Amino acid sequence: MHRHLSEEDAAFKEKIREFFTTAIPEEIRTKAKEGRELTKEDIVTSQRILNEHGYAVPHWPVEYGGQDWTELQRHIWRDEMQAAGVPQPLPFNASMVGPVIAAFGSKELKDRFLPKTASLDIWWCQGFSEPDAGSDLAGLRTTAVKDGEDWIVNGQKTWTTLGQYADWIFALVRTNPEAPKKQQGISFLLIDMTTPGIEVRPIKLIDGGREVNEVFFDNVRVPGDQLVGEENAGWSYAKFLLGNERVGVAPVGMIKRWLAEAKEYAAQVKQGEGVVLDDPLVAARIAELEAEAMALELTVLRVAGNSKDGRPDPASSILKLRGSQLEQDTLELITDIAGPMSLMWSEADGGPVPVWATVSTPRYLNFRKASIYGGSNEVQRGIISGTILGLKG
Amino acid sequence: MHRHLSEEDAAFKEKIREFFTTAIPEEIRTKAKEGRELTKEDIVTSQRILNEHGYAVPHWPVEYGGQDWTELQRHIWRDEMQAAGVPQPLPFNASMVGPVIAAFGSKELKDRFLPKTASLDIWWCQGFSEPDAGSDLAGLRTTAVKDGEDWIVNGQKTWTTLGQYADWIFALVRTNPEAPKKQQGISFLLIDMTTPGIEVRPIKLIDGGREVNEVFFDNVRVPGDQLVGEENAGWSYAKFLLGNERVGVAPVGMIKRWLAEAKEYAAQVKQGEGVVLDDPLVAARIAELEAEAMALELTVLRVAGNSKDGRPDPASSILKLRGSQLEQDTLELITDIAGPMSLMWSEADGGPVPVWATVSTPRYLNFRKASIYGGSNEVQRGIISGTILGLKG
Amino acid sequence: MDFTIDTEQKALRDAVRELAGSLADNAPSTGDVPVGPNEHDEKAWSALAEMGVLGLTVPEELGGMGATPVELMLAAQELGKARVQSALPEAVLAAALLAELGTEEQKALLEGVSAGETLIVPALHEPMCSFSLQAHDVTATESGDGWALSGTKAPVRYAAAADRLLVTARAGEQTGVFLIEGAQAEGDVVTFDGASAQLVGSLDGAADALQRAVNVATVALLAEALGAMEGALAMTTEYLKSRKQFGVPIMTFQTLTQRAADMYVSVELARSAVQFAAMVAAEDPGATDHIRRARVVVGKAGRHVGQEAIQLHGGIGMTAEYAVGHYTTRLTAIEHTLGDTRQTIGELARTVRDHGAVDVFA
Amino acid sequence: MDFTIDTEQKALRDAVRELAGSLADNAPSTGDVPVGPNEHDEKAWSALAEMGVLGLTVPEELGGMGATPVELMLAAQELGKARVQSALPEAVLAAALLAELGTEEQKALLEGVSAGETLIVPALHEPMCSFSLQAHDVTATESGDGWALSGTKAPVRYAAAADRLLVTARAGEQTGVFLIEGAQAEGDVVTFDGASAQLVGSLDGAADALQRAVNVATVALLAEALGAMEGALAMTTEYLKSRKQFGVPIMTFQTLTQRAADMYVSVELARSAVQFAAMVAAEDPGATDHIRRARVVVGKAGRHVGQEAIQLHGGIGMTAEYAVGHYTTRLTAIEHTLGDTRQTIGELARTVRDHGAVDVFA
Repeated sequence: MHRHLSEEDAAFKEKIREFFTTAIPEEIRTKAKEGRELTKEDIVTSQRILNEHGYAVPHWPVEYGGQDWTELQRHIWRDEMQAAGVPQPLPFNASMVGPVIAAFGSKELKDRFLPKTASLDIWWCQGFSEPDAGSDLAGLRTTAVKDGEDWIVNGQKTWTTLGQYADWIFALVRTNPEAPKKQQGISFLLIDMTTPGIEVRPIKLIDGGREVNEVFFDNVRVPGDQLVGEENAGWSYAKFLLGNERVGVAPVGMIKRWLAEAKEYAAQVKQGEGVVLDDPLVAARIAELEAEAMALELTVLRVAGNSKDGRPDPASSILKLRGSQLEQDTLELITDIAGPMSLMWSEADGGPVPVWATVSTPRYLNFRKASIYGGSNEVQRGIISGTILGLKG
Repeated sequence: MHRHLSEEDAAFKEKIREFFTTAIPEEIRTKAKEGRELTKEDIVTSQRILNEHGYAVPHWPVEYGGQDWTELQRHIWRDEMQAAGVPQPLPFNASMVGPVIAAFGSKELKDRFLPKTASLDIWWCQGFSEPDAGSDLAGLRTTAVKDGEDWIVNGQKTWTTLGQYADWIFALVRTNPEAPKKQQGISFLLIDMTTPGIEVRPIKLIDGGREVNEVFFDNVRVPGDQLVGEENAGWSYAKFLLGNERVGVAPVGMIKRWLAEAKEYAAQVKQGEGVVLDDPLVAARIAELEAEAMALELTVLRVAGNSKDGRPDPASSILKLRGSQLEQDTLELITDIAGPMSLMWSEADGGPVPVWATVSTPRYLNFRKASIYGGSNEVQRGIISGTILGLKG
Repeated sequence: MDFTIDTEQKALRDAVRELAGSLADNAPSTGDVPVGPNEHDEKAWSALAEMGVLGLTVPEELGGMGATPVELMLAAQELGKARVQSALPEAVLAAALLAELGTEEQKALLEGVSAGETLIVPALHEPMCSFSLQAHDVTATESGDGWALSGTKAPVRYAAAADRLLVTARAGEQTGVFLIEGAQAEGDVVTFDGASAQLVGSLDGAADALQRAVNVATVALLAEALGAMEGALAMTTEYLKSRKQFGVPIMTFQTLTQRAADMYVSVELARSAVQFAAMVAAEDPGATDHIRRARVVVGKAGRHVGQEAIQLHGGIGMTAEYAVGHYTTRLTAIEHTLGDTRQTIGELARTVRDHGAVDVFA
Repeated sequence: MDFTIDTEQKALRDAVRELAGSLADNAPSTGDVPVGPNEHDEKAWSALAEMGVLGLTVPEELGGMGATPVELMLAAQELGKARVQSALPEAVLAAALLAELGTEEQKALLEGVSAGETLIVPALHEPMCSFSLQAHDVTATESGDGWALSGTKAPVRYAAAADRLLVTARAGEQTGVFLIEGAQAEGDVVTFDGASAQLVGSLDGAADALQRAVNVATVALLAEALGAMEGALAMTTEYLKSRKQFGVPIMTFQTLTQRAADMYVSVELARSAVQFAAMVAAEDPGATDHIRRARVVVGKAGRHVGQEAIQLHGGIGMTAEYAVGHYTTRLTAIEHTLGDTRQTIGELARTVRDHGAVDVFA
């Protein structure tokens, strides 16, 4: 038990920080830091640069662009990336469908999809949730029926993040409605978004942004070789994916950056004879959040090290649960620091009110999703109480 | 809608404050304010004085010692009583069994018990909870079987507060085990604690105090004329009683006194060059609690006014829920103000560490009960979600 | 203390409720629904004027209804519940200032204000400054028989639609209130470069009058927040009853219903605080500490209820086409209008030594 | 960063676990169970000494084990989990001070300390003062070749059982650490009236050394708290599984199980913070800010877990005969020993400007 970084890891940290802060265009990183919406091009540009240097999908198998890093190195990579404001590699590609194809796909599927998934030549979106299957994901109703070698897909997916940019969708579909349990009879399909019969409808969120969509399938024909793994075994791949998601999403580096930014902001906004950061209540709130973020980061380091056989430790639910709470608390704090300026909503530059302040409220509102999407906090508590504590309802 | 006190009410407030701060021995009030344990004699002395002046049971029928007061006047009475550190009239007598006998008892029972209940010539204790019937009170198992005109009682009660002082106990007993619902078949009996077959065993609490007991009944013979109201109708009397309790227990006056005391303490304990009250975090915490206590007091005034037909507004669950939380928060604050002094546990006077500080931790621990006894906060939330919001599980 | 409302007040409340409902029904609720701070809506504003809502707290002799903050509260609560955002709190603040400090000529504007013909809003906030009644970087200098203003105010809600602004500006060590006509606004930003303005009242009297006007406007804000919380709670309980997951209504999940109960507790405590604030302001608009306590209670309740309303809805609560998130948006904005919970707690903290227990009757 | 423990550390942990279990088994658990702060227990103390726990962080050349705060943490956690209260944190603090500042003669005491033969505890707290490393009303004046102490220290935990005290006292503007033998204690109160004492180290070096010693003792306290939280959580989940109400195990009530999950989250975050604090102290006992952050995390977690453990148990959780409330008692005491959450947040708040993001590697 020791906390110092080995010389090797310290050098790794230096190298990677240097890379993130020089190789990725500053304009993109600044936009990300200010909390503005990134364009598709921003995200693609950034991921291509990362991928060219082997930094897009380090947790993948080495033969498909991964790195033989330790858990600690992966943490440093994530942490420095978030600290530098580098957009994360698109999670649907890097953390979701990629690892599933790598773990359960055939050699053909891997060769066909993984390179373009890493380079973001294919932009993936996720087709899991449905209007009546949210927390109860296994209650999904979108069907795929065999027609020769193909599948015919009908139904509706929702909450499909950035579906408007997507080239492909990975979807859970019901292939055996007769299965005795609803978790059985689900398969994992890869579907080209340009296939006839697919329609994408945007859902506007309360912050005004368009980041999620409904996706409708009307007799969509999907070639049989786009099934991942076994027929009717999709639920176990989905669980694998969701578990990875929990580990991947703990946004510690981002929370730390936000807190550092919050201090800069609070040191600029005037209050009385001084600035907001002089207010002991604000400084105390920051100190508390810093301590809590530290505990979260340490838990990431400790729990990630515990993962076994590629299956995430159920304790990773802590990361999702607490990570989303700290994100939300920090954005709430920034909105409070913005004070009356938070009443303006604008991404326009150059006015007397800085962008960080005029996006503070929509950003705060947007991140209310953090405790809902990707397995709500209630679901995470259920995993903890059921799987870890053995409390069965 | 207006907030000023009528001249009459203002005069009432003056009169009653004058009474509490002069007629009740200062020694008793000081002990109560310091959070020390009161003796039986202290409580009896105080209630006798109150009763002699018509101030012990103002919410009872006038013919049995009540007062024809408005809800507002009752609030002023409670508030000034708590502010002055006057021990509340024993709740088992004044708020529990008294109103039940007054509402549902025969003329004989009223004449026999109410005067001595008001004067505390009879000290009552409560026999409701059982080891396996806490939140699920209706699951109680203590039985009463008819034997001629008498009842024979067998079973066990628990959490009987101050049972060691009690002359009589009012108990819920199962008189019809065959009833189709467990809420049916329960009766409300009055039992002399000196009856053969009753044994009282103390339960020590984590603060070291003895305030609750187990009470065992072994073939205890209870005369038939000690049944309140109808046989097998005890559950509705119990609900009436528990509703009254919720209204009665909102300890607003006490919370306000504690907060005022907390400020005095914080202005005395040195920290750095100044005192603890100079710490903006402490002052802010006090300001917040004062605002929350104000909202609670206003809600007491508003909701008490809404009660209909003597049945408490279900909104009175707010008072129990929030009242206990604020009690606990305030005592937590006082323990924090005591700081290292809270590590000593003592009621001994005259040392260099004041009694308020050396009782702060046991008092804080003792009041963890506030959210458990008398219908836990989970039960109160259940009442709110079920009865008020119509959310049926 | 009496929390009951009389027949006339009930009639006002019912009338506003009906109006607010019809205004809400006219707003788009599918497709590209507007989000965030609203634009001034002339039609809705006229309808409110017609009902007398805009002149509620304006004295009768100045063309208003001569009612009290209690009536204002009843109206604002209904608007909040129906999600009708408007410049009402801002207009109330401006009217209170003019009625207290204005010359005869300035007071004469109030008739148009009550009638919805003249929109006057305050310009208090400055960029990179937390909320303050003192102006920071906007200055006023004497110029002829008037004053000249310089500096930037932002955000000034409804600036673009306003006929006149009441601007706080520094004159030496003091802050005065200035009436200005025809200021140029870019969105919510108003920049002055020697713009000519009238001083309203005196420099000496401005601070206290401003605090009183803020207190009355705060009653309107807190009441609107109360209405929003009521709406959010009602939608949430409705959703818990109707929505199914795992084959059963989600109200069978106790963790959700217990949290709905906590929301109810927050709403009811806020209700008491809001009604009290209105009664206090009706008696003495200068009773700042009580109003501040109410702001703290409502601010915390609004955050709790707004956040939980979305969480208990799940994803649907995040969408613009569904109303519940708009309540949360408005609650967040109200919390940052004319002060906020953080600053208010700090101000109350500075006065905790000045009293023993808080006395709601004094 | 490496959170794994080696074979030797595992052996130590297992040995302490076994010892702690047997000590706990010997304590009365029915009838008139003791509550609150414990008395010094000679037998338990000797057993801890025999296992080497008392000398864990004492350098080998001074008769100790020469281990690090990591080993101390492992031991203290087991004691906390088994509800074995002892003077370990106090003894560790005193030993660290003597080892760093003491003369050869003073250091020679440490052999007896490690052997459990000599009990030396710090006397830092003063009546009516919040926690501080500076003495307030206790003074030291030079007297011959020694010093004379005056004033009152309280509470001084284990004062009655101690052979010597290490007392902080004001000498002019500075605070020094003084070693005193045979002080008279009345319970936890020690009053000096010109008592003769030795200065430990110099007045100039006292402040920093004291902070370092407090930091190491804090690791022991926080680890004990972690053990207590683990114990409280384990008892609570066990209770939820076995206890029935309304005819079913109460773990069918989702509102309870979701709260148990939140307790688990608090415990695991606290675990990370405690292990980190131990690693940091092992590297640099002067890394005060990191230790303070750990204190804040553990303090808040302890309050949450301690309070919920009682609440989820209901009435039984309040009773002295049932163990869970004792965990809460001890967690409350730890939170107020050698500083508390409130003061620590205040101290951290004063340093937030000094760094950008917190760096756990630096």
